[in-house]
Amino acid sequence: MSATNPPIVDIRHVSKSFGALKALNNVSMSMNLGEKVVIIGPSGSGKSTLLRSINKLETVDSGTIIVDGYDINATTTDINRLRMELGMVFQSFNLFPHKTVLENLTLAPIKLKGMNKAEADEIGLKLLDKVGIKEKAHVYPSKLSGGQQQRVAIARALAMSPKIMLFDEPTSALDPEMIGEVLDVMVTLAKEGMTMAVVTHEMGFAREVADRVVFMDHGAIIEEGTPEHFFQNPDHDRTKLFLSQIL
Amino acid sequence: MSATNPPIVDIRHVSKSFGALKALNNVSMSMNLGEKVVIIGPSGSGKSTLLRSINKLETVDSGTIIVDGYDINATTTDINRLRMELGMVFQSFNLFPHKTVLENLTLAPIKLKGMNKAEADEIGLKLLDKVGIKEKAHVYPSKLSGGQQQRVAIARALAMSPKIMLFDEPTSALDPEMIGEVLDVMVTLAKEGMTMAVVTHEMGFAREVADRVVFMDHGAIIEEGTPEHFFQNPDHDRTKLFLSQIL
Amino acid sequence: MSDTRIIDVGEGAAIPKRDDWGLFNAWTISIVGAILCICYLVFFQPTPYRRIIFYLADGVIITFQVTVISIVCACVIGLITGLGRVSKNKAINLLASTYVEIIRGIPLLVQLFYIYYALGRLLNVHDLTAAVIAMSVCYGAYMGEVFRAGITAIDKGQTEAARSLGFNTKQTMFLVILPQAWRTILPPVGNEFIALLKDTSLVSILAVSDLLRRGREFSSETFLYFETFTMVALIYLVITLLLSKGVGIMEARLSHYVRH
Amino acid sequence: MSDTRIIDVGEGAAIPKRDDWGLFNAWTISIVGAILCICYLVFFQPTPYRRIIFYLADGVIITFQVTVISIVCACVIGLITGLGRVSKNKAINLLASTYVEIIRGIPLLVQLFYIYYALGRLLNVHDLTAAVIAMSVCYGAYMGEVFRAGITAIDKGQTEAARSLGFNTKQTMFLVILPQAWRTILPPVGNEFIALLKDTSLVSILAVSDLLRRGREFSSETFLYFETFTMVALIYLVITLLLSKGVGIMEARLSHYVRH
Amino acid sequence: AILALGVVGCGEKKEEKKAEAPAPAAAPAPAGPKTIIFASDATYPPMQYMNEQKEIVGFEVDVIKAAAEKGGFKAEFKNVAWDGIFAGLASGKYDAISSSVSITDERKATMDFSEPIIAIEQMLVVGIKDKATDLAALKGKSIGAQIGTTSYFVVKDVKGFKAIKTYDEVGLAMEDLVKGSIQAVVADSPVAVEYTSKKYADKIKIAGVIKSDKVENIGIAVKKGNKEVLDLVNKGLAAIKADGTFDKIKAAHKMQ
Ligand SMILES: Nc1ncnc2c1ncn2[C@@H]1O[C@H](COP(=O)(O)OP(=O)(O)OP(=O)(O)O)[C@@H](O)[C@H]1O
Ligand SMILES: Nc1ncnc2c1ncn2[C@@H]1O[C@H](COP(=O)(O)OP(=O)(O)OP(=O)(O)O)[C@@H](O)[C@H]1O
Ligand SMILES: [Mg+2]
Ligand SMILES: [Mg+2]
Repeated sequence: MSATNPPIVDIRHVSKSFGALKALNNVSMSMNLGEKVVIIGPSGSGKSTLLRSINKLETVDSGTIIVDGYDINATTTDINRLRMELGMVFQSFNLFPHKTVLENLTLAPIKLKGMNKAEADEIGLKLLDKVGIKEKAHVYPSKLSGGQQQRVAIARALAMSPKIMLFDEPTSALDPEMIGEVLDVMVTLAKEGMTMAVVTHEMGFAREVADRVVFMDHGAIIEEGTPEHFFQNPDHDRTKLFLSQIL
Repeated sequence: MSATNPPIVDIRHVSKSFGALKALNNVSMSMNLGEKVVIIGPSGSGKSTLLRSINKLETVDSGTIIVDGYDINATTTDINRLRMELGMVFQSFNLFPHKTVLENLTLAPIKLKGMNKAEADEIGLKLLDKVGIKEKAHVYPSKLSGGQQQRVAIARALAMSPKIMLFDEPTSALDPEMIGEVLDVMVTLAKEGMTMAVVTHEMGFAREVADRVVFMDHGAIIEEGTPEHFFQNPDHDRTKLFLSQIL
Repeated sequence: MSDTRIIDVGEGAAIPKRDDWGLFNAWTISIVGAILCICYLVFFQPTPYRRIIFYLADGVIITFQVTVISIVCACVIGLITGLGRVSKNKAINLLASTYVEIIRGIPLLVQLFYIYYALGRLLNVHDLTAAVIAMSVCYGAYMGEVFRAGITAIDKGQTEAARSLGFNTKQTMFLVILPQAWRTILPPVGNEFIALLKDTSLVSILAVSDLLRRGREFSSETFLYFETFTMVALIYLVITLLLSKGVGIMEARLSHYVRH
Repeated sequence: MSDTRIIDVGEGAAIPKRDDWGLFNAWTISIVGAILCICYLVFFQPTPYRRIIFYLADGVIITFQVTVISIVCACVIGLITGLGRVSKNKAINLLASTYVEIIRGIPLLVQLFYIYYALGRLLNVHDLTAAVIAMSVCYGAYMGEVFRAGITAIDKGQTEAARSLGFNTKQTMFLVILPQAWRTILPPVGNEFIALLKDTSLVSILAVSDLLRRGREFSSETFLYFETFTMVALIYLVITLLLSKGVGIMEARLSHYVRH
Repeated sequence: AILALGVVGCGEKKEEKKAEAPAPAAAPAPAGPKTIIFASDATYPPMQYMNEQKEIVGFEVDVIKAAAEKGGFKAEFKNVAWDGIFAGLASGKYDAISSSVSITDERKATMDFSEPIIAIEQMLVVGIKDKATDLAALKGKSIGAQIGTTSYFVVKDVKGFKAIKTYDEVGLAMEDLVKGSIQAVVADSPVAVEYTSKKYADKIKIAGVIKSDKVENIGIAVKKGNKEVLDLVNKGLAAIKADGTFDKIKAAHKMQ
């Protein structure tokens, strides 16, 4: 951790229960600007909940989450303002089906940043070009393959120029032949220096991109470290077991 | 074919279409009393349709089907009478869920043969004993496993003392561990001399029990013969291909 | 995490499911509120409310009578119609379908007038009878669809199994299908009962002395429109809320063991 | 081969799907029959039927007026109620739910009387206005449930995606959810329209000169009850059959591209 | 009755504001004569009913129209269901009721009445073959009357009927009598005469008059305290009675 700058995301002693179930159990973690963190762990271990807590899609029960200097749970914090800094990509794409691909990208900048349509379109097209589907700008999402939809979803998040991108298993709803195209986009993004928190089961991606890998189980962070440490020599038995199953 | 007795089931030049699809295409086949015929073939080849035509669950478009001396399509034939001679067992069991196991067995004898309840119960219990689930006589079908349900279904058909039993893939909705118990019952039945027409993918059963194996494809009978002929030395390429896939 | 539900496109004025938090609480508030209101008015403002409630009392009985008799007749008609609607005999099927289509196309009030005043001359039916006939004929059509839905909800395999055993169509229906269908049919019948109870207010037009008619008589004589209709509305509200709770409970019970 | 369908347990008087053979043919028979009937009567028995149809003509217009205005108001109320019903604010949610629960519990005719006679004194509304208010308030509750169903039918992921981009609740609703929901909402709204049109016959009680009132006037003047009510019923039948066909077509169209 | 008073009083506070509300379109108020809107339950032949041109016509309508000419006001008629006609007056939906309203003490408590227009009686109408001549002979039978009318008040406290049925319109009661659903109808004399002499002459007849020690007059009802309208109406009525117009109208409608 670089000592000078404060972390851009700082999660401290966060807990969250669904009924009797402790989805997050006293979790602390922080991310610095430009850092890429990959979160792994078995199903139900709380990865999604942790990620969703960062942009307050889940409200935590206790602990604090500070993003870009703001406590997201403070009443003085405008969460909608803050969410613009946090791009989120979902497993199920969640494109707006009633809007064309380009409109999906420009809706938020126009309505939230007051950008004019021409400018938004230009930025939108540039982003579509970047994710490699500029030619689909004017079709509706339902006409796209899963991989294309997910790339649009990434572009949509990027259109708000967020400081951090959160990915929740972006490739696990995709057919195997499409996973590559989405991972490529993510790798490019990482290379450009974007701060990223990624929940994924793609260990290749973790190896290539991650600055740090976080392993969760039963709502707690069991172990974290560099990919090298992680894949070659993890400390904990549970981590070893998990990796042996997944690799 | 034994020359003296007329066949108990005689299917002559039967065709049946569903819309544009020819499910049966000029099929002829006959069965003698006591004979056990196993019908095999790929999915959609018309096996079920053929079997269901025999007790008129499907009405054929052309050709005649004579069962026990009666043309099932003749207006003079009381099909309900005739169906009592034809026990049918379905892939999906189709037990009556609002009746107990024993009531499932006794309903038809009481209502259709005017049997009194005591007698019907006695016969019912005997049959349940035979299929090995006498102790479940008074529970409802939903409490039984698939294999138990199918055995009840066989007993229910037997309760009408049919001359012929028709089985449409009786084991293919069952978990592997239950297939054996149903096949055992069917083998016993065969050994007792019941006339049986069985659609199945269980080649072991076909080998052990069948007097004759019929192979269907695209609504037509491609080849028929003894199990030995069939499994060791089939004439047709299509038959060989099918067997190579299934065995 | 997706929560997509199919939205049923019915005939209208249908809908709410009572399983959600909002409606449950709203139900409690409404029923408690309505009952408290009635008690307060009757006990603390006996003039005129006690007079009103005494005047209305026999109207409630008539309302119930018409409802109960009509629903029974409607069930019979509905069963026949439902059987007709699933019949393979095209003539019968068409007859039943046309009945349903025509009845659904004409407002109940018009049917009431028609049966009472237009056909009444030929048939010479009396008021309560006409009311019951009209309600039964109308609800018979809706009930027919309930029965049809209940019957077609039973797996086709059941019919095939029964037919294979040698049962004829009628035996199959009455021994195998209907005994299973009633569990699915009962809750919607309960809802039709409530809808019918509310619609019996229309028979007040035929000078049948039901709850609403009694209210109109009282108010047109005393000019206490506000007080009387408040009481009438409250009484209807309490009755239908209680009934709909009953249906809700029944529905929950039956859904537990739709198949034993 | 199984054909199991879930049977929807709605409020009653709902149900039929128009996709089955029987109803389609029944529709054709009914509409052709009704139109032929009207034509035959008007052209070959001009006395009294031509007189009747001329007398009824402006009633049809009033009926349509009340229906159209009421449905528009009901949609507005319904949208607000629907939003209230999905609101996380418990007070608002409870308010909307209680409104729905109470309105559903009171017969429309009683509501009409109440608004006209009882509240009429405070509000001093005119008859047509009272009719429209009563219809709107009543149907607003049902419409609220249609809107609620339409809104909750939209995948939760849509809301999450919108919120993640920084949209607030209101923007999410109006920019993302409602623009998608209208396709699911439109057909049931069409059905409510038909139901409302039929229910406008109740306003005849308030001496609003709708189709039924005109029929009652004519028949009480001429004693041609049978002829007049036959004509009234036929006109209602033709209108609702045509409308329900329209809704059916709309439903089929929209279901083709519920998602573009 | 005390509460009913309250009802009217309650409505009264809004009177000033609402006075011009009823006919905002036809408001040539400054110069021309005042327009008075009369509510009328036009289901009451021959007093007031709807003709095939959808106009409200009848004896009382003619009387009011003539009185308007003489009294210096404009009369407009509005068809209102009888059931709520008094409620509408109280809430100011119209200025007056011209609907064969009998002047009774109870009604006087909640509204004001013009001078009597004509006296009527309550008549008992029965099937053509029925031998009954008074209410007593109808014990155990069903009897009908229009809801909220004096005809209904006459029978409502008499014990011994199988049922007393209240109808929205007197015509529906007659219809039920003809059909046989009920055995007798009580109605105002002009209406009873109309139905038994014209429309259903061969099916129903007048059995007799229901004796009363009080004379029953019909008049125009206005909201309590609405002197302006009342004076105009009274002035007109007095004028047509004085110059013989009233008698001509009576004769034209064959009124006794
Ligand atoms: N909205 C909710 N209501 C109730 N329980 C929930 C909810 N969301 C998550 N949970 C539960 O919380 C626990 C953690 O869920 P979470 O989705 O964070 O797991 P995960 O690590 O993302 O698993 P997966 O790999 O399956 O996505 C799980 O047991 C889950 O069932
Ligand atoms: N009721 C029906 N309506 C339309 N098509 C049907 C119907 N029943 C069967 N078919 C079609 O007829 C063809 C033959 O069907 P059938 O069920 O006899 O095949 P099968 O050999 O039993 O196949 P499987 O092994 O899948 O049971 C299939 O293509 C099937 O889709
Ligand atoms: Mg997850
Ligand atoms: Mg098959």
